[in-house]
Amino acid sequence: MAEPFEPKLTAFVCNWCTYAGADLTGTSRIKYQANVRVIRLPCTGRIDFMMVLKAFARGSDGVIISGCHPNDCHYTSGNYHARRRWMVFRDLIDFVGIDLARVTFSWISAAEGAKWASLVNETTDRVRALGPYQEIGKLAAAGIE
Amino acid sequence: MSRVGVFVCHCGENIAGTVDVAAVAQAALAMPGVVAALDYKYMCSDPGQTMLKKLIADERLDGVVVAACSPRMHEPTFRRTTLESGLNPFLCEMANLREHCSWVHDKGPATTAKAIDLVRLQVEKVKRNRALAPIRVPITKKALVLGGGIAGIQAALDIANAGNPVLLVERSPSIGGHMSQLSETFPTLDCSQCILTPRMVEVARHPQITLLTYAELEKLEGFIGNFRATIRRKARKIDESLCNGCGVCQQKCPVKKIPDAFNEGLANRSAIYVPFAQAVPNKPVIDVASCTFFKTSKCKACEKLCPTQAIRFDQEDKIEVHEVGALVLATGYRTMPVANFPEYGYGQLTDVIDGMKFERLASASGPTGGAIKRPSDGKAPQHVVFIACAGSRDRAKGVPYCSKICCMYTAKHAMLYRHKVHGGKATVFYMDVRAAGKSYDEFVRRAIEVDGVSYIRGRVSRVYEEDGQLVVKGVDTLLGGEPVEIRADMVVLATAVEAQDDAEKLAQTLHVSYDPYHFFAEAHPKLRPVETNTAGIFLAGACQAPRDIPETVAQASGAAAKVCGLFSQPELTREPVVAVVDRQAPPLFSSCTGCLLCKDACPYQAISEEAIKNRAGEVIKTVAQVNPGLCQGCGTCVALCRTKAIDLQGFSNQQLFAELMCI
Amino acid sequence: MKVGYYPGCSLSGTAREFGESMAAVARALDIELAEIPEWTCCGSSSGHMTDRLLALALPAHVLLKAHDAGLAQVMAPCAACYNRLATARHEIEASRAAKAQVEKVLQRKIESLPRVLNLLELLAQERDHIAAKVTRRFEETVACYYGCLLVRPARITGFDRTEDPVEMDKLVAAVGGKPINWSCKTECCGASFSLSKTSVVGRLGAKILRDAVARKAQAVVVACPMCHANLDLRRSSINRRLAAKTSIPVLYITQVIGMALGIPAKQLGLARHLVRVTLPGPSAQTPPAPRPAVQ
Amino acid sequence: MSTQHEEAVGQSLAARIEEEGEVSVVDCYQCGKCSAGCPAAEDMDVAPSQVLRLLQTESPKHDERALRSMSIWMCIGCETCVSRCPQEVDLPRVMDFLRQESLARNLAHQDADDVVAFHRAFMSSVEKAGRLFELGMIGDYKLRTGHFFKDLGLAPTMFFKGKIGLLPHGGANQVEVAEIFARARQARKD
Repeated sequence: MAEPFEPKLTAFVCNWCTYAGADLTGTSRIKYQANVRVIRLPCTGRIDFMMVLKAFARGSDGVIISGCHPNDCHYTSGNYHARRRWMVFRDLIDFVGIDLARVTFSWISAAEGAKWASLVNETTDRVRALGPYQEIGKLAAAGIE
Repeated sequence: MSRVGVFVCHCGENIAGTVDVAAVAQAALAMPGVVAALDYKYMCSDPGQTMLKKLIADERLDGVVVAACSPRMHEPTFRRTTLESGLNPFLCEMANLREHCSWVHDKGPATTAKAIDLVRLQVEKVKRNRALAPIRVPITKKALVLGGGIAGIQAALDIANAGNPVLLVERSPSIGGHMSQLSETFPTLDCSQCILTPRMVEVARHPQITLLTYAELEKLEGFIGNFRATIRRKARKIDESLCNGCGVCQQKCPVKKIPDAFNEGLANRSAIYVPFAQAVPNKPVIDVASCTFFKTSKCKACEKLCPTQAIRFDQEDKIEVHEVGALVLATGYRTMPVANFPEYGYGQLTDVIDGMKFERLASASGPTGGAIKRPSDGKAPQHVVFIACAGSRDRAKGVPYCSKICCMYTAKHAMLYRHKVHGGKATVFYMDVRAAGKSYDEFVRRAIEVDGVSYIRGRVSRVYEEDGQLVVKGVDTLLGGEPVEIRADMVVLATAVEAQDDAEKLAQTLHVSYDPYHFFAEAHPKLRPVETNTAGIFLAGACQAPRDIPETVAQASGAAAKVCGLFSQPELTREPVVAVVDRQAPPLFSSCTGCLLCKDACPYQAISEEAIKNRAGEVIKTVAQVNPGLCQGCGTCVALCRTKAIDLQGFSNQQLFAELMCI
Repeated sequence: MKVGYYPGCSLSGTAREFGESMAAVARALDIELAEIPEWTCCGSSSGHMTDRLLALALPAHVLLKAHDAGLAQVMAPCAACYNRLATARHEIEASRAAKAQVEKVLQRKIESLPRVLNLLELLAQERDHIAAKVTRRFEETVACYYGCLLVRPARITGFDRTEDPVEMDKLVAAVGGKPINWSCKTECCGASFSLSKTSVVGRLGAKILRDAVARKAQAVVVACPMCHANLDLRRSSINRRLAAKTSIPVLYITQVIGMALGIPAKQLGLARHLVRVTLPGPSAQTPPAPRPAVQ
Repeated sequence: MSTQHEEAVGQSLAARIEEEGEVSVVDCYQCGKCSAGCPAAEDMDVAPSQVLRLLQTESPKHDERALRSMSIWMCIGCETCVSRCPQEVDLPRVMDFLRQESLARNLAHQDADDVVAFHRAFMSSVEKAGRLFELGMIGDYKLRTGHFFKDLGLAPTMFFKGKIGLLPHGGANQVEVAEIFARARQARKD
């Protein structure tokens, strides 16, 4: 019996905007797919992108990174650091053979509950279409693990 | 081997309704390091917390995971309980089974599975938590209130009356805000200025209140209890200490044809002016843009005639820095410009006005002395049409939300018009009458039953001019959508309430969150309505959402109470979520290589160099050092650090990677 | 300057003078109107009122012919044609389903469709050029009437201000005219009801002309054959509903510009109107009198 | 009639408009702004906003009332309603749908004969000639409606003003157009 593939998503979100936004999704009872596991951080600036690779290494099929909109960072500039590092990091994950479509980088404010739901749904559907992520071997080659 | 206890909350049906809580507790027991797990109806209830304490003691737990609602909701609660049971509060973590799981997914195995995962993540994290001591910081017991409308006035007075110094900052030349422009107030029809003016005077007189009008906040640094506010005091071009408000300058100023903002352009003012008679402070300002002297460097009439030589043409803006412990945002609202309504012919049609203009027409202190005269020819309009929901509940061209106050003020306007123009006809086009409030609906009924205002349910499609009259093309949806065409002398639009133009910019300066319409966001929609997500910054009035006067005043007092509560503590304890630099025994001393990338990345200048010296006092090594008083715990430095020598307490690499390992 | 040209059916019939003046003015401004080879009908109102599929397919067919002829943009002087072409283009680009259906009916793939311009958009680009070429100022007080299909719905036309457009007023002003500020710029004239519900056309037309006359306009200026037909051809049914009958002429914007550029009335088809074109100002004696030829 | 309608039985018009027309009538909150601004409202038996209301109930009875209404034929398609609608409900699109459905189910209001005749005459003229042949179309219209003498006064003037050509336009590729019509008919069947 072949079970339909259900992707595993890991979300790295900041405590002030996106985590709060996701809370609002709950308070507003907006439904979304249950595939995502949230890692709460103080700020997207805290994201060490090795964590993203680790997430894939540990069997995530997709990753969501989301924090405050530009200028809205609770810590003034954390999200800018995150964005800058993401720009560099994109190329790396591309290099290690992770389809960029598996990673979503987004801004969601504390007031955008509905946006969180649609972000999770879109990413889940996209990754489900891409199928399970299996190229961990390539990661190993890239010296992770 | 750690001894973690897991406590699964049903939250009544909120969690248990969709998640198999028993199964979650079962699964938790099987997780390495978990020695006890239970589920209970309400963990936050008294019995629930007693259970928690008891288990911590009985099982000698060294870690606690409460699987319940969002940590943003109850983390403080459960950490307090943990503390009361003698365990370090920072050994307690929460798994968010409600907002992030039961409320957003349907009942079923997938949802329960997710719940179990969420618990596992926290278990793995908490096993690596360290006992931390909260950071103690002093509080500057002085409040900054931003905005001098009724909200700011109320908040300032309440805080000051509790014995705390207050800095009240207003950007216009006088306090009073929109309320000082209003004629009479619903539902009691008492005169707005009669009830407001005494409060304004009280503010000016209050020994604890420093009033800074014609001033704006430029920058805010620091954190709760320890803010540093940079304020620009715009040059009034007069010496306030000398001016006695005699008003000669206004009378003698040759430039008199400047549209008066206070009167919504229905009257003119001079270039040197006091915005209105009851202004506080009663000191003029020179409007540099229109003053003859600043254009041609001639005139100086005011300077020549000022009995106290208070005029200072060369006065410059002053920048002041103030230390404050808390902020109250009371920056108010604006109404949607009527130019946004081409279908209501604005721009061309001078007799299509908005509610604020009508307030000035109806106000005894207004340009017409309270007589309703239409702008175009000063005649008393014989038929006035009031259009509710102009821009409100209009997601296409306006704002999707309900502006809340329009139904009431429109009823008031129609009523006042009927009182003032005998035999005049008042017609109100409305979609729904929303009059939820103490004796509000009675008020609307009175307008209809006693004052004979005719209410038509339907939206107006167009207002245009024909043969010198305004034609209002409306509809009566209660007559099956029958078109209604009214020839009116004046049309009043109840334009939508919006956030101030610069609300977003201000929010960004203060790092408070705001909604898509730029209203400032409260920390919790129900339970923390006057707090923002940024500790130490509170909200009052229409800068948070459309509000009427009673609500605004109540909210302002609420914010004031929060500030007083904060100031009543001897000192603040802050969460020890701060960065620490690794230190170890010689010869290494620290894994920090002193590249100090972190120093530049830190938004709070909390990182500095530290020279490690030997006994001889020679510098052996330079490493980074964090000032826990300044560090806010964003963790940017940690992510940057190449040697992982700097780490964030509470969100350490160990903890986070542990979470990831069990994904 | 060269632009794809879709005259549409009525410009060689009821609105012949629109076509003639269009051509004359284009010649005077050296705008090359590249007529779409083998162009066919856009379906007009009848198309979208009775058959969704044809309402998309017929305009698409036209646009594809333009595309094949290598035309990047197409100008349709008739407001109705313009609206149909623009709408079809918009819907085909917006909805995959619609695109698929149309491709099935036309039996060909649609990569890209040329951009659709209305007459005013084109002339607006040339305004300064026009002003420079004026030989006899058109010193009339006129009511610029835009009707529905040039401006609505904004999301598709994206042209000018939906409720209070000004492009035509600017053009009239550019040739010396005095456009009045009035209330019926975009009120509907009854459009395709000209034949089938003449009473409606009469009522709506009366409202429009009444306001124009009341505000001392000497002529109504239009950019749409349907508007013209309803206000000119249907004048009798309009006058039946007016207390004071009016003989205010209805001019095409191209005729107004043409007069100002000194193009002979014959070439502008001024004599083809049912309501005789008589204008108090200097620039109009009809029937045609000798005029300096266009250089 | 085409199978599509048998299977459509049971499915409300609202639902089909959502599918085919990509307009959702539930968005309408009945403010009436469309009825207020509609130039044809006073010639309608059911106000535009009421037409939407009928559809919102999703009851076959009300659906039929909408399809039998004269209003859908009095709609000029001037787009005033949608351009002012606070909820951006594309009412003209809904009207197009209702007209086509009304014809397909033979429910068109009898007073709509003229309008229907006009549209049919117009389209068949286009189908034959590739372009509109006005004289032919008018003649056809008169045959369909029997208004032989209406506008007769106008005809000669128009002829002498050169506004009516006696022959269809050349230049169009009639065959292609005829094929398009045929395939569209086919597409509607399956």
